[in-house]
Amino acid sequence: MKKLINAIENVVRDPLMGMAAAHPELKVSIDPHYIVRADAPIPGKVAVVSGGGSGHEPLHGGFVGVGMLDGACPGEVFTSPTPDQMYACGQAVNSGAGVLFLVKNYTGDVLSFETAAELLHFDGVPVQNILVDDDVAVKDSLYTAGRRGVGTTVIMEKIVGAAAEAGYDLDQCADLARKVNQYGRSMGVALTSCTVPAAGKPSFELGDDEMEIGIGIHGEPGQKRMPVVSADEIATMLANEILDDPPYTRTVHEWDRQAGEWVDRELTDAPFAAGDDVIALVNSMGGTPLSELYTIYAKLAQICQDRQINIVRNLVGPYITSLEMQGCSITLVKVDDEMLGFWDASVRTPALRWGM
Amino acid sequence: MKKLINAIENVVRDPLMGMAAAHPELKVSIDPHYIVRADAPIPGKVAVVSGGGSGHEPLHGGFVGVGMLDGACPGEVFTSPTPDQMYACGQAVNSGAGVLFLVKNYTGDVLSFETAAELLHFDGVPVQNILVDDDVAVKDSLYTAGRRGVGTTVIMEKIVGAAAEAGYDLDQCADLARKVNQYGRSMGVALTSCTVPAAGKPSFELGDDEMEIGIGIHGEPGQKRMPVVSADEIATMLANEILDDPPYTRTVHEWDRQAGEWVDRELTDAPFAAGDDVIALVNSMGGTPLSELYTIYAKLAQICQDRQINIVRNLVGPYITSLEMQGCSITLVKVDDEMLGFWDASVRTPALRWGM
Amino acid sequence: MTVTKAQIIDWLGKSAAVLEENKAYLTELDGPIGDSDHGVNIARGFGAVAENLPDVADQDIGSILKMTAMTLMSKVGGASGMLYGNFFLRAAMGVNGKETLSADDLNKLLEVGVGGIVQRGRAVVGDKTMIDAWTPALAAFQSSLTAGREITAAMRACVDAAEQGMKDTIPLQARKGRASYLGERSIGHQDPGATSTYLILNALLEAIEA
Amino acid sequence: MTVTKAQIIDWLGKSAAVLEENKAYLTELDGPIGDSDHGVNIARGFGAVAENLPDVADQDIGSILKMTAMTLMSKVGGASGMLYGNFFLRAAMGVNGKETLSADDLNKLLEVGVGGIVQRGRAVVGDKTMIDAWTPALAAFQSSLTAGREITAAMRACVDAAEQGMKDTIPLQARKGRASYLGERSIGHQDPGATSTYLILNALLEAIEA
Ligand SMILES: Nc1ncnc2c1ncn2[C@@H]1O[C@H](COP(=O)(O)OP(=O)(O)O)[C@@H](O)[C@H]1O
Ligand SMILES: Nc1ncnc2c1ncn2[C@@H]1O[C@H](COP(=O)(O)OP(=O)(O)O)[C@@H](O)[C@H]1O
Ligand SMILES: [Mg+2]
Ligand SMILES: [Mg+2]
Ligand SMILES: [Mg+2]
Ligand SMILES: [Mg+2]
Repeated sequence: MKKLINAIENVVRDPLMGMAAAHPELKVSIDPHYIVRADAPIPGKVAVVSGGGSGHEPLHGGFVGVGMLDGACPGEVFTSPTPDQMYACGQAVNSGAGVLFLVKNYTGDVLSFETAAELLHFDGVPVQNILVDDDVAVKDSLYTAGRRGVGTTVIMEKIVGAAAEAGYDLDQCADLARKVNQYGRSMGVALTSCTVPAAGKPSFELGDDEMEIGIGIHGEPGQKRMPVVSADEIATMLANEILDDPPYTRTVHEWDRQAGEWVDRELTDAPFAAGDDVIALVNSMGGTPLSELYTIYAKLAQICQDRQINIVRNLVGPYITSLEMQGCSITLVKVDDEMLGFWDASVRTPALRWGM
Repeated sequence: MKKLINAIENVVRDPLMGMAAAHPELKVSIDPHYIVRADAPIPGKVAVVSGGGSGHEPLHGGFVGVGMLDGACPGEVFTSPTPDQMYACGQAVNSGAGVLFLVKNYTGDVLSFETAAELLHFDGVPVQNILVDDDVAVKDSLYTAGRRGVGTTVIMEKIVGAAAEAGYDLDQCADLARKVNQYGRSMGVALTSCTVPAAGKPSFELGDDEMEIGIGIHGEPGQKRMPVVSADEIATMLANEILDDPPYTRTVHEWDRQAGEWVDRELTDAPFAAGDDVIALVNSMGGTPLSELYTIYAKLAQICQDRQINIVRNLVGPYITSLEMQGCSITLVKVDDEMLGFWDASVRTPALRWGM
Repeated sequence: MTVTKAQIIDWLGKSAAVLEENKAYLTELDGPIGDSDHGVNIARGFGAVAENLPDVADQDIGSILKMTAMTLMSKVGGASGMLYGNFFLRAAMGVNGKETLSADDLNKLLEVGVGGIVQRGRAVVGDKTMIDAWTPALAAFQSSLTAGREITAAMRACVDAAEQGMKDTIPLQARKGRASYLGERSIGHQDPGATSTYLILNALLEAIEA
Repeated sequence: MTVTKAQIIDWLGKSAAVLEENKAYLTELDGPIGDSDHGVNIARGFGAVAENLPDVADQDIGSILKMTAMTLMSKVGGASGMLYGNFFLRAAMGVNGKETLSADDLNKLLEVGVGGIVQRGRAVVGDKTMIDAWTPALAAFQSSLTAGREITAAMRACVDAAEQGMKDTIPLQARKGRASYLGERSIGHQDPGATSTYLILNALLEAIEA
């Protein structure tokens, strides 16, 4: 294992110190770990907060800033953050307009954010948790923990962050976030494993000419293993899985602020259809160079064109990664005018910036 | 070798197709390979053009756009582009105000850009070549091909691109570019090798606990090999090499437009001094995750503070890479008000964007 | 026979020790069907618990367990951190204010604790999670008591059932947690959480027997 | 004796073939002291030259060499592409309009060609570049002619000197090109560009002897 790190116990802290030094517009808390906008809480504005295991940078800390997240809670590498972080972070950014937690659907994250929501609720903070579960590699929700939250997270943080900036209230932000999730689908592939510093060796072994299709973002094994094929074939496999994905139904737990309890809510995502406008994200798992992502994008653009799916915006680069893993993921999120307007709105974060 | 590629002979073309699909604001030529702003030539504006071997993405194609480059010429992977590309690209972007070639100091690039400059000159196009040679790993210029052009290239393209956008003429742009180069110093380290697709195997072999200090960006061996040490120690080594670098003198060849011939020019760079304002770039060689770069940045910021070097702007991420190589480089460029103003000016390119 | 506060403290210390010892093993179990962090997570958490123990040693058992819960929740991360955290949080409520535990108190501790895991994690037996160890372990403990056995004997039955439940996860296909994404590929591997559960229950037995 | 246009065409074809054959070898030489692309670069370039040859076969030798130069400049990339490109560009100027080459013509071709490499690359003998093959090769050719030898014999001397010059690069420390960055670590490796130069000159000899 060769990495630019110091002590293994500081692999989360040290980059946070770097973030603090590089970005005076952010405020970094070391105990517990969280990153917030230095100007938070912003009076009257809903605070949008996310978090998850570290190792997916720039997600989430790199997306804290004007027009996107108010706060981010990094856990240990590939390990969900803990409720005390989310609670402290939520307290730090709440202006009174409430806190929206955007939660990737991994058991640890879900349970921690649920606990944090309860804690904030008992303090009188209006709070809501919205799940991202967009990974079509997971086929059913009944016999699994449900689809994992992957690339759509980035799109959701941007769109909902802009809406909060524009004055949407907590319920409006939550509704929009739910819509982004229901409009988004992703799938990824790994060419190599990554190495969690504390483990010291690769999370899984792949043969010299093998790849893992349907990989998650924590080095957890994917859907199937097969020989490496061409970029065009890989792009086609991922794009077709996403575009041909049938309606997906699952039960999510959302917080009922009035009753102070969790309620089950059944949600079904409609498949993509010809004529849809989409935002396309071609994302690096960390170790794959940009040139290879553009190779994938070239094929994706062609497939979408053939199927009359209109890519109206795109993002190509490392946005939700798995340490130094080689591989990529494709995310397509259907957009309407409301979503597109918020996508185009100004944003200024370490990892995503335009208009300002 | 596992990569997201199709045929090896298309590893430069395929990503260009993706760039074309993803960025309608750019115009991509496939034969010969070059990328230009779709709105070029821009009347009255000096055209800033760079180029070099592919495999360093986003450099240079990702920096084409408003406020930065007018054109970029990608060669084969790690192989300089050819004069016919530069000639065609220069023709495509020249508005009459002339073409400025920003050239990384590698023999192939230098010779090709010199030939291209001659060709354009004979066509009546005002042209100038400015060298980037900022890699302090190379100690002398007398017994080597001189310092290689590395991280300062990114800073130069941004600053000179903004100046050209603001109406600087060809000589003013050239003077500014020369100043950026003389104010910039870089050094890098590799933890792993990368694999050039056509070669099919790693460019060099590094032991499981070895790193190569002073690596170039083409997988060419560096200054010395040593056991991997901590991020703090690596940051300290690189930062000290840069900050303690003595005055550096070399002879560059610049084009005399009146005489129509190359003239020798001796340039000496002054070392950094306490009180200097600098832009700091902590750059990934491609396969190193952002968290590790911020770990390096944390230490760099502390060293600079201790030495009264003021980091007034920073850039942390993969900007000038070596395919999937793991490692990083540090670049420090001293800035004055003129340079800082152009750094802060709006820019809109695939890989660097703010203010618009 | 009762369980003393010293034994509870001993239990938590022994858990920390045995989880540290088995850190690599548990992390390895989490490789093929997880993300290779269970041992690291849980050893970090119980290590912190052990460090905090002296500060609460003179408080009641409920407070000690609450400290354990809060420490696990803030130090472990991951699914198991929340679930073990919830176990100890509920358990603490179940034995609030006590300085020693009767058989019934220990039963309550385990029962409400396991209830906490189920309430948060919503797993059932057969899902290939720690619940496959907890549920039969609790049942064995309870039927032992019902059959008139002593705490120590009941705990021995409890640990045996936990061990069996742990082993029984091997042929199962996971339906909860990260392992569930593997579908059939999760078959043939022992669940790391069920394994740490067995180790923690065994530490309790050893503390009681000591 | 003269060198015919057919022999010149044969030279370029043979060069393409031998460089393709030695592609991996040349690329490997470029590993320890370069960037592992010399064989790939030069084989790509001469391959393109060979493809273009039929189109210019009925033109004069100068035009054929000019096509070679332009093709190498636009297909090879890297230092060697520009240097070999310059060799053939100058060489083309030196024998402009010719349909056959006398000994003096061939001498001119080589002399102005090598001058082109030096003018662009500014290397001197001892810098561990292709110039370490070209310069002694040219000198051997010229002194052979001066001594009254035939073209074929002079070319043999030329190739022998190129081979010796190529081998002599091994103990040198590079002072030009990518290898120079290695300082003392460049010692002990044969220069790839000097090696391809030897192969190209040997192809010329074979074409003349054929
Ligand atoms: N919903 C659940 N209910 C009960 N236990 C669960 C549940 N999900 C996961 N687990 C347990 O958690 C263990 C994994 O813990 P750990 O590796 O620390 O967390 P993570 O999966 O977040 O990396 C599994 O082996 C399983 O026993
Ligand atoms: N300045 C120079 N003058 C003459 N030959 C040179 C010079 N620089 C490099 N070379 C030759 O070029 C060869 C390398 O060619 P190649 O690998 O194709 O290009 P690059 O170094 O750009 O990758 C070297 O082996 C050397 O013989
Ligand atoms: Mg985990
Ligand atoms: Mg090269
Ligand atoms: Mg785990
Ligand atoms: Mg080379």
